[in-house]
Amino acid sequence: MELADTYTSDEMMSIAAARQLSNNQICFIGIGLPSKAANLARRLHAPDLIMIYESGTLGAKPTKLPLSIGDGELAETADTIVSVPEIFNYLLQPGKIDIGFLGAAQIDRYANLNSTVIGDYNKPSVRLPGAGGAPEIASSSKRVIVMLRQSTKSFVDTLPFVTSVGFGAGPGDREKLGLKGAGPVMVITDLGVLEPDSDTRELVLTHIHPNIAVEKVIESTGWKLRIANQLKVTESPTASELDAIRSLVSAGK
Amino acid sequence: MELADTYTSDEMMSIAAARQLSNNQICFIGIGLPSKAANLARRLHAPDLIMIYESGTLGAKPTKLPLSIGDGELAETADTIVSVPEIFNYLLQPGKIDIGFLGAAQIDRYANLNSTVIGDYNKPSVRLPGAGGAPEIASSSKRVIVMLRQSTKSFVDTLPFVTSVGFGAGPGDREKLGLKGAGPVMVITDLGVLEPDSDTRELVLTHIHPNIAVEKVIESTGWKLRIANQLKVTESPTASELDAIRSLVSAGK
Amino acid sequence: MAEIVSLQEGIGSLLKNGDTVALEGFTHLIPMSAGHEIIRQRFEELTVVRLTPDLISDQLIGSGCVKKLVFSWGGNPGVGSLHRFRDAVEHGWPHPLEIDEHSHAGLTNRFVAGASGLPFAVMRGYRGTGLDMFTATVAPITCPFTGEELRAVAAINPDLSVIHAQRADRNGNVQLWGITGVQKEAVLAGRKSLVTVEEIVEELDPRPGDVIIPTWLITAVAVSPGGSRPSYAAGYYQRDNDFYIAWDTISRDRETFLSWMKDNVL
Amino acid sequence: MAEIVSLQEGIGSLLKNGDTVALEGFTHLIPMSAGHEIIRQRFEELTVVRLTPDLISDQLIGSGCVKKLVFSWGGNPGVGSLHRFRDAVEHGWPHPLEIDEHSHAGLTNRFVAGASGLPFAVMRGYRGTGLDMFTATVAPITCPFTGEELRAVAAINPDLSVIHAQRADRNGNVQLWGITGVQKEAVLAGRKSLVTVEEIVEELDPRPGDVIIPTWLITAVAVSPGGSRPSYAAGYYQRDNDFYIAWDTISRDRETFLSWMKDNVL
Repeated sequence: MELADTYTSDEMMSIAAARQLSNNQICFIGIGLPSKAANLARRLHAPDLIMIYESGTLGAKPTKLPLSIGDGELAETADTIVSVPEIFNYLLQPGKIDIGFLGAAQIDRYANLNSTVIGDYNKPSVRLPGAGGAPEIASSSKRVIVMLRQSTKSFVDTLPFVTSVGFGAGPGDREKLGLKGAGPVMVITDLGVLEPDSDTRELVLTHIHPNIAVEKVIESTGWKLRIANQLKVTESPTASELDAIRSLVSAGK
Repeated sequence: MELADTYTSDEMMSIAAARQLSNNQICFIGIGLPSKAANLARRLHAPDLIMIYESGTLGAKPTKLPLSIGDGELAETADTIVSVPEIFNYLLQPGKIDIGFLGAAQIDRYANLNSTVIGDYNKPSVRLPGAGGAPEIASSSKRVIVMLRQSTKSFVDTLPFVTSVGFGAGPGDREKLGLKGAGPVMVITDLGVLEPDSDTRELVLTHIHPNIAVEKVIESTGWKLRIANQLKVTESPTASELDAIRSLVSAGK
Repeated sequence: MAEIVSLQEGIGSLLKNGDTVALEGFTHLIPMSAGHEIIRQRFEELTVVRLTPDLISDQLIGSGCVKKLVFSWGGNPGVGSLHRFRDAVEHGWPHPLEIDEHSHAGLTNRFVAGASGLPFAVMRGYRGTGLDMFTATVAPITCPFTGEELRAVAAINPDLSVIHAQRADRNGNVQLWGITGVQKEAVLAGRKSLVTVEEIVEELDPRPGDVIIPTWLITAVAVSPGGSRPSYAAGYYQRDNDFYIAWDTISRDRETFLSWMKDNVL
Repeated sequence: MAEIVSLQEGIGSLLKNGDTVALEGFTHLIPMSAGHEIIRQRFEELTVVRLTPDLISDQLIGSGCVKKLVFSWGGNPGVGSLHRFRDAVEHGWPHPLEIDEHSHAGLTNRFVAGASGLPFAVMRGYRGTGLDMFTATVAPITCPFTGEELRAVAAINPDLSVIHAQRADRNGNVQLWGITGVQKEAVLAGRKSLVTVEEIVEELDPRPGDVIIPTWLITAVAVSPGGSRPSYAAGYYQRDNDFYIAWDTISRDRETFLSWMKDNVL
């Protein structure tokens, strides 16, 4: 068990996320952290996870981590490839996607996401890449899982820009905005797992990863973080989980 | 020239229509008379006529007359096949079609067409097949050519139902209705050819087929037919035209 | 994931009286055997949606299964009238038939809207035609950018969409090729879907021009060899044009029709 | 019918200063060589439309060709920032860059509307996001049947649409396969279109999953082998992921960028 005793917080995050996915789920995968976690799940317990990338590849089965959402191997291993209009209009918009799996630069307590700018929109201090598929993945997937590393820079009290709506300003907002999916059901970070409170929709820390202090999570959050009454500790990575993630990463080199 | 001396009025109609088509025109073909004329043109002077059928076959090159707009041979000989949404939304609607080639059960003096009902819509004496692709072929093709046999039953003063708009109630109506194409530029019958007057948009007899009396055309029209000042006589079918149409028809058996 | 079922089970479990059922297939791959199964199971009060109601719709109507027809061209292609359809509209036999009538472009866009999870689609069309006045599923809409008036058509989301395809694999992934019409949109728009196929194969080797519908978009798949006859299935059998011509005679008379149905379908 | 031209002629004759030009290709088949030709011919004041402005857009922006960028995701895929894009937005270098920013779904539907000859398309999206507030090409629209509020996105019809494809035949019919993105829609939406291809072949033998764009929908075709590098062309060459990573360093500094452009493009 030495392997399992030494792992990075990024590895823990990917493994915790991978565990949320299961066979035959239809999963719309953002590039970066989500793609890594989904491909990890496919190597572990969910070989029949159905991965959808916004490039139009349906059921891609890459053997290594793709650098972009349109890598050749995604196309070559897909069950079929559809056009980009079809991905968004025929698959995402009507709610055929079980899980939208997103990263972001910033998140607020209602799981709204920013991947557009830091600072003023018209004169940003940092211009980020922007929306891509995220706003509609967030609004139309049946459920959304978000992954991002936790810090006061990323977990902020007020977003400078809402790229993708989580729960808006709280209960009832998704319905008011006509957003069809249930929204973010889970935010997985390098420190723990947050889930929306069923009444207030505010994110609550429900799981903490092994060897992480609650204070560390609180300090890494830009708002007064609520902690679940029954805070659980994430199960440590198993040797086979760590094996799988390390061979996945090295195959991607 | 004996061949050319004996031909039917239907043969004359098909040949007159075929003469209107030329190579590299993109032609949206209705089934029946238009399909026959277009395939005749391909056998004669327009082998590179680009035939589009509403089934989605682009550039079909059938060797025999198709019975339906979706016959296997149309699919097998097409340059490519697209979906029905694509045919209507991406090719017809934006005006990529040069010539819309239509039949109908009835026509009025402004070249509006009926293929829906005879009698009252809710209690018709004859229920016809209906619109199919015709309304949008008539509205969105750059130009429209209509073919139908001339009689007081088909050339009527008032249509019981407007399935496809020609010139509506006269000048300016197409523009008012937002119809993008120029509308019907020619109506080819078994007796002659009618064209819209450039001012009034009313159909005027401009060509009469050989050996047809003007009185016969007038009697076969359900309104007071206007005759062009310079009425021309259609050129008689040539031997090769008749050869071509007869071999086309027999190949279709 | 699609379940592999018998045609009888598929129709029996997925359809109920009063449902809206789309039967799609544009000249090619018409789901005839599924239509026959609907008739054999004596479903009633159905709203049938089909761009080109042809022989199968004529049989469904003449057999009394259909309350309402949503369509855009109701004829026997290249032959003439659909006599059972005409008899229902003109004389109310076997009972009156409601219709909701569109152009191909309009009904196609109703399926596109349904497949897209939208309540409507926008198009150029209908303006100035009689169609515009006799259906409640078309309405004016104004472009918020240009002020141009266009037409909205209401989405259609059938309770059950039925298509026929060449093949499926054991997991229920479906492959069709040739003229594929609005079949993909019909399946996607359906609340449930049934695909009949010529055969189930080990692997769907890719074909030029093929459309793959993944199993996770389909409710059930049923094997039904020859399920499109007298329509055709490219790569399997040709269109039986002679039967289309013969249907004109069979269907013209009520008694001849009923006796043919009894001998050939029931 | 498409004319077969050189890349230089194609860009030179079809584009002019101030035009709106779409350069499409979703990760795969990005029209890099056409972008380089635009830079070499020193076009100015262009509005560049592209879902995923990546290296080619970075180069166009850094070279001063671009007045306005219409886009939905401006990054170096899997690597990080587009530094020339950021420098233009954050510091106005080499001059200020206007932006019209969308989601992929939104910009895709703007192409779909353009391709469909409609002034707008309807979608679920934008509501509740900041994007909704910072673009003039999105507007509320109400369903005339259900009363639901949705979003309309304005059609985009570029003066010139440029894509790269694997092959064309001598008549200018184009064939592409693999990930085909919104390329068909971009070509159809364009008032003019230029397709660069890896090669011209005698006959376009059908390929599974291929998209054929008939010559009569294209203005010009130019042969440009390797025209997508460092992006890829399925069946011809692979994506040069190392170069995408290297671009991060090359583009980070203005001088390094300019010197690389001088050595490699101009």
